[in-house]
Amino acid sequence: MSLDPVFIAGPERHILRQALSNRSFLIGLAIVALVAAMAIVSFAWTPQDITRLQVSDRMQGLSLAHPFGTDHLGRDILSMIMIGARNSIAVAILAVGIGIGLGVPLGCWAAARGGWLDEAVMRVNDLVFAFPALLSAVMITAIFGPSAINAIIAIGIFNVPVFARVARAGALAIWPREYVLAARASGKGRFLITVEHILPNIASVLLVQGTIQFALGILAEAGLSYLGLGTQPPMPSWGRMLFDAQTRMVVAPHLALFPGLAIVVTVLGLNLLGDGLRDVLDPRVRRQR
Amino acid sequence: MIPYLAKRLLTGLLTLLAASIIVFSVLEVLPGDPARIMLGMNASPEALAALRTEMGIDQPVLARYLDWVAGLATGDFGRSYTYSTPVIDLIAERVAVSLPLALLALALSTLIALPVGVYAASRRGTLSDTLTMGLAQVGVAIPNFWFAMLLVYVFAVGLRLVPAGGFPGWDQGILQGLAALLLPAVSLALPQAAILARVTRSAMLEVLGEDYIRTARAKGLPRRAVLWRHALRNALIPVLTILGLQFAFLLAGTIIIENVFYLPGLGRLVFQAISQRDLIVVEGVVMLLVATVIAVNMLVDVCYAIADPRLRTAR
Amino acid sequence: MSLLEIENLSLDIGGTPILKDISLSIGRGEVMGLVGESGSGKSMTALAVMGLLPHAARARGSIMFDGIDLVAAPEAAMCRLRGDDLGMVFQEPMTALNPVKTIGEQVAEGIRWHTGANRADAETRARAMLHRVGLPEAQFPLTRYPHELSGGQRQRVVIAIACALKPKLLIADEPTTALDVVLQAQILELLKSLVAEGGMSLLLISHDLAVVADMAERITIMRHGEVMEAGNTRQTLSQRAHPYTRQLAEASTHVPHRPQSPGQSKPAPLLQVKEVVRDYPVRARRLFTRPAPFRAVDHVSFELPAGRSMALVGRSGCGKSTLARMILALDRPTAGSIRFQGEALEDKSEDALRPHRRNMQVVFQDPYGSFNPRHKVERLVAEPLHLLDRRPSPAERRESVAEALSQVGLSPADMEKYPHEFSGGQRQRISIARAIITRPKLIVADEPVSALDVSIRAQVLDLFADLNARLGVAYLFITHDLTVARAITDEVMVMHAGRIVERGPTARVLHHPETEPARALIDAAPDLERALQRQGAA
Amino acid sequence: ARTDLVLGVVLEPPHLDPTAGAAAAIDEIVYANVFEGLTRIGPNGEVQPALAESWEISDDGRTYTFKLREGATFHDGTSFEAEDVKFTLERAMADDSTNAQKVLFSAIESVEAVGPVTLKVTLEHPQGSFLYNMGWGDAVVVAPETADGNKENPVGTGPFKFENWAKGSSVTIVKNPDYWGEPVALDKAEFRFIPDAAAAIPALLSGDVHAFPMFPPDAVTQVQGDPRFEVVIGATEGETILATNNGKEPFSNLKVRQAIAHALDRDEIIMGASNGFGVPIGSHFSPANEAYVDLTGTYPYDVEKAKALLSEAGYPDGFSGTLKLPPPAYARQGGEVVASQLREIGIDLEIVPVEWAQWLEQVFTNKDYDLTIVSHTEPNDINIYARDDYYFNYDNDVFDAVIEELDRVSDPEKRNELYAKAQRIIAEDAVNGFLFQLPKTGVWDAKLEGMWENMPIQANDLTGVRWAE
Ligand code: HEM
Ligand SMILES: Nc1ncnc2c1ncn2[C@@H]1O[C@H](COP(=O)(O)OP(=O)(O)OP(=O)(O)O)[C@@H](O)[C@H]1O
Ligand SMILES: Nc1ncnc2c1ncn2[C@@H]1O[C@H](COP(=O)(O)OP(=O)(O)OP(=O)(O)O)[C@@H](O)[C@H]1O
Ligand SMILES: [Mg+2]
Ligand SMILES: [Mg+2]
Repeated sequence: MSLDPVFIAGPERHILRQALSNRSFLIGLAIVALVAAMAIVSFAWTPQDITRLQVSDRMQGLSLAHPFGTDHLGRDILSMIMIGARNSIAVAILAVGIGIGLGVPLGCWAAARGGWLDEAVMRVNDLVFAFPALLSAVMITAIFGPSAINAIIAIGIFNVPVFARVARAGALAIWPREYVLAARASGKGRFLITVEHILPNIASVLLVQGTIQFALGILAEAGLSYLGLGTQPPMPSWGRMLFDAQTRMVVAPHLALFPGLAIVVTVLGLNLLGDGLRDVLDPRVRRQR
Repeated sequence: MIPYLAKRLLTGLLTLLAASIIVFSVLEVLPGDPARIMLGMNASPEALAALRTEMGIDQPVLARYLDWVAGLATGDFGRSYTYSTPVIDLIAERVAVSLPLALLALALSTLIALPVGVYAASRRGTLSDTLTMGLAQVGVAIPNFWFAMLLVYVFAVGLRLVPAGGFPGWDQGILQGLAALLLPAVSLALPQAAILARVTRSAMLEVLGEDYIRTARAKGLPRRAVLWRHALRNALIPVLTILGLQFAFLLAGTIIIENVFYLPGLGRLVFQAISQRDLIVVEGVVMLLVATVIAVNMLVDVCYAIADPRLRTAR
Repeated sequence: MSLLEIENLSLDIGGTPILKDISLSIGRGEVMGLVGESGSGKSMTALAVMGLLPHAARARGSIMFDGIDLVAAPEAAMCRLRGDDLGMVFQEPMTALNPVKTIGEQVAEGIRWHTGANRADAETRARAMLHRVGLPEAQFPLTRYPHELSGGQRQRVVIAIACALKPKLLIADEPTTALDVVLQAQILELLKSLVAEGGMSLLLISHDLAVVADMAERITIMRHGEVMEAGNTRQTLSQRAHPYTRQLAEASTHVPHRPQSPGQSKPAPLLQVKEVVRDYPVRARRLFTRPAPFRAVDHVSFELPAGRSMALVGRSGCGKSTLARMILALDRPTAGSIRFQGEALEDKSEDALRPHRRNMQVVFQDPYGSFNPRHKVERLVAEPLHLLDRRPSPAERRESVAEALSQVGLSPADMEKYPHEFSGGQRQRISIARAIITRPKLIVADEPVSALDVSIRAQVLDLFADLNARLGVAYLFITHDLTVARAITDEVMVMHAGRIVERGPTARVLHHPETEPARALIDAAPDLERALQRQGAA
Repeated sequence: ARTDLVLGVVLEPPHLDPTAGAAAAIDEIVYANVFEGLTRIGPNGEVQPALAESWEISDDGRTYTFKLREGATFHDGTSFEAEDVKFTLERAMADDSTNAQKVLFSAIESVEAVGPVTLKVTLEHPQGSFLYNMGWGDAVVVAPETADGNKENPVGTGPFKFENWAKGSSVTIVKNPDYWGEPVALDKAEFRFIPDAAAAIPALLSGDVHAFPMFPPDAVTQVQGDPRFEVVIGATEGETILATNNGKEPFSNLKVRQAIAHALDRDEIIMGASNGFGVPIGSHFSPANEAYVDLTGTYPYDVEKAKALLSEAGYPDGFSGTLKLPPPAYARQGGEVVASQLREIGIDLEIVPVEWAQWLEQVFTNKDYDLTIVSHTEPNDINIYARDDYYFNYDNDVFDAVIEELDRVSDPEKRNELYAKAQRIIAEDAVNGFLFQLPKTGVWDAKLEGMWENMPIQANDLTGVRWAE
């Protein structure tokens, strides 16, 4: 990879070189890129159109036509996994998006204002944390009905306090830095300082946390779908496929094998990527979980 | 320490109160009429009305909320709509499964993770470190229900070593009970152990880089003594946080595992109660779990103070 | 034969050479000073002796200690030596002790390990040792935890650990750098007496020539991983035969040339501080009683005329930085008033403060922490331009930045660089450039040179003096280092426990201190000339 | 031979009183085992005597005189008498009754205990199904002393006594030594609740559970051919239908409904929904019933014809709608197949999975739906098509008249004819998509005898079950 040095000056160039020599990062990146590519390709092409069922072809083993076999309704499992990747990624990204979109401003705000506001935000955070996440997801889906959207909301809500905490902790560590004092001496207000000084310096921590939450989101989506509370048919999802496979595991173990591996590999990839990023961006930051 | 705990207790109670409002109002908007569900499709309107009066769900919302909270405070969780037994009895029966399961899983994951984490940290960069941490990385990525499926097929169906599921009840003997909880506990524990091992290792590495480790070595202590006497206790502090989080997670997160192994635990109870609109049971269980999370967090804080003398006086 | 004989020691870490052919020897009972600027390899030399080098380090050459080659010795043999025959005191007292063990345990641990003494015996010995370093059991029971001690007290515990078994060689790696001058003097005194009574040899590492000159019979000067010069301390430092030695010695006694001392005529006061108080709330230890707040600044009043340079000196924690933050309107006083150019600051809103901020800038201690690492120099230096009423165009902005950079002796081309591409001294220049870009009337400088090596410190002080002369900026210099105060200020204020206890012209206060705190500060301050004189007398 | 049995059932009952709840899970445990009624439903859906030894029907068909068993006792030791039956029926009919099937008793005018073992029931009008009705679980006889406690501690007259209910886990019943009739072979039976299809397989394979009267059809393939187990595919009373909102455009259009009927390939649906088990049906009637008429050929699978009908109806490009699917596998999986098949003729269905609670509220109560898939498991329930306000929104006077007549006629031959007529009417009207009869995929230990093959009523009658030597 050759990059124009004009664009990457300063610390970034250094980081990129480090990243490209970090084993975790590279393996993680490769896996994630593969899964993402699979998801993107699935929009344009899948080996089989899975909306047309061929029930007579059900539960076939591995073959050239169906490299991963077919499921109980005769759908091509490879195609389902490809589309399922799209679904998993979308749910996880949106859930992380909700977490970042609400949590980071909240955390930064709490850190910038301090005092009772900080206290209040953190208490609300504790309140959300006190609810067992999965249970709350079950309740949320019970109210609004099971669907991918509600899974996103359910997972997203519980991402908010995670990011709020990380952002607040990061911001609190930056606020007493001398360059923030210098910026204040230059008459900059809390908002401007947050945007110019705080956010760029906690971005790497947030990025690392983002990949962790992304991986957790994929696991959570799989779990919810497995319980029948997440993505709904006919949209395939990895968790749902595992649920369907479970009753057929003795006769057709491949039904459970491939979706399970898809989850493991994707989550593994994201975790490796996160680890790598953390090593590269912020070797001193302890893992925030 | 004491004022700190008192403050924690107070905020804990407030959190609980806020939680009770949230839980109650969330369940208020749940679609579905519990009476209709009990009596089925062909029930007559009179029968429905009679049942609603019997269950007390024709009262105004506020009255029911106050009634409920007052009940909670005195340990009266109300009566299940569907089972028509006191909710507290239902919960007690289920806790007898969920709590031992969560504890067993926690014990397993701790017993596996701590030595592995310390070992890996002490041989940082060696092949065995890379291998164990690679394995842990995979362990973190495995969904526990999938792992459970695999375990059932290997150990229960294939080798017939343990029951495939179900729970005989503690009155059938402690051993039988433990045997039934073994696979569920393992499938819950292993992914958790993977996380814990990673946290332990990185906490150990962090601590091993501290100045006081160098001081200890400068005293002439050999590596092993430095590792166990100086590093581990400091590394325990972040590990404790994760342990606390995990217990709450395990207790609630057994829903899936209880489904895979059809264990009559809290998770199954609440899952079933939600689908049957047995709201009072849902409310009771959720409040119990929230209270547990809060209590465990406080316990973790106390453990912090024991592990870290700075907190004993500083706060 | 010498106790320690280092010969041709070379070291590389991950392929980067760190030490090149170091040779050094210490006789029994001798004090050897090791000086050099930051990064010159002093600590690595010490760690090589202790066998505590970082993982990736590879050492070649020989280190003979009492007949044993430490480079080749196996770990088990090193464990027997460390803590018994070899003791080491580290730089950072705040982190060198295990926070979860009592000080008694930490001192006794080495004793038990090496002598096999039982718990009670080891504790008795530990108690005696702690008593010896000035921590008598009556006030400091063995069950204290490190966080219950101050920095100086912790450093005493570290020394107690290192000296518990009367090592043959004690290595002290910058044992006082993190402490204020008064504490530094006490700790050095303690080391000196321990060495004297135990017949130990001491390898004292420092970047401060004055400290070494006072303590050491022989000195080794390092630079870039090489030994520049070694020999008798007094001779070496008074003859200054080696050019690097000369450079170091001159830099540490450097006094900037200040063209004209402002006359006695009193210009209008720029800054008026009246009866300022700042309280910090103290966390409750008991449930229902609110503890009295901690008073960090206690009824401070003074005036600073325009164009003058004033020093604020005092021991660590006496409230200097707190006062500075209030003057800069970054913090509000609990009581009292601060007037800048005749207008009260303490009750103004952020917006109303803007015109004043333009005339009042700040330079901080830490050349690394004072810049956002993600911004380029241009953006960093231009930050205060935000205060101008009219937003400058990009071209104007670059022009101002270029000018400010040339004022501090940097090239305008440096605008395109990131702060990490500069050395510590250059960074401090950038920091000053940022402070002068709005042409302020007052610069508050909080320990602006204490993190810099002596030679760089001299350059930065010159720059301050020069700017004062050329631009007529007034300074409030916060420092605990009296040489800085002496070098570039007209007036000195001595602060103690939140109060200003003494104030007067610099020369007067430094030579004839009137109050106890001022005298303590001045007596404790290391001074190369004085030290050399004393060595000569001895 | 062994005398204990562990039976896997899908659902845990909310309580154990069959006269106070609709849940089939109650009957699946206590019916015929713990509780008995005047009559009982036999293995093939026939009415058999139970606590009523015999009966006489007056000529106008309005008075039934039952001769009751002598010597029968309740499990608490009290004797069974006509007063108990009178109490039972009057309790079920009362205004504040919480009996879920009050309609079963709606024809009763009065009940009279003529003697200890003689009971006279007078009806307001003749009711052909009265004896059948008295065989329902909702009509079992309870004792006045214990009726209120039956939810927790059921006390009946049956061959088994309730022993223990481990909530969330299992119910255990044990042999009643004082039973009036032929003693049962089992000493103890445990009903274990295994809601998850996936959990059923390991439970069976590992020998934890001996029998699943309703094994998940999807899982049957896993044990077929295994000599340890017997797999018996029987019939239930569950007509699985693509229920259609006849009151809503465009489904109110007969041509549209016919088009849908032509577009459904039942074999493929059965394959997808229940693993190939289940008998195709063409109307709302159980093939196991002697009055059954095979109407599956009324609208044969024919995509072209379906498209043509759709064009005729004014929808040449099809239309879109929703398909609400309740939780059971037959609905969720069958729904995917149905949606795929209807897409072939241009009907684009959005699948909306719903929980039972939502299904009851949205579909059943508020009739807010286009299509749904559900299995109607009540026996002999074709009369629902005559109900006003039923969720199909179907109204046909001719059909209503047939059902009305059925109520008055008790001659079996005549009744069968009327049933046939009723089946034809709704088949031709294509009221719903008639898919298949839900199979009873029973799987049990090969050494077990006497398990019911079919499920004419939702019950697990263990009276004849024994282990082979
Ligand atoms: C509402 C959505 C959920 C949220 C916000 C959530 C959040 C979290 C968080 C913060 C953790 C880390 C805590 C710890 O490590 O102790 C975690 C761990 C975990 N969660 Fe969830 N969770 C959700 C639902 C689920 C579901 C439905 C599953 C189903 C399988 C699940 C499976 C896991 C697993 C296996 C872990 C172990 C951690 C790992 O693999 O890194 N979560 N979850
Ligand atoms: N763990 C390490 N890995 C790689 N390089 C290191 C490591 N520790 C120190 N160095 C490098 O070794 C060189 C010498 O470091 P050393 O700590 O001995 O300097 P020093 O003279 O003690 O400086 P200071 O006065 O700042 O303590 C420096 O250039 C430093 O960057
Ligand atoms: N935010 C705060 N909350 C409570 N106490 C504080 C706070 N900031 C400073 N203090 C206390 O106020 C006192 C004065 O602190 P300050 O930072 O002004 O000292 P200083 O003279 O600048 O010391 P140093 O030379 O070490 O920088 C110290 O005892 C410090 O512990
Ligand atoms: Mg050093
Ligand atoms: Mg300060």
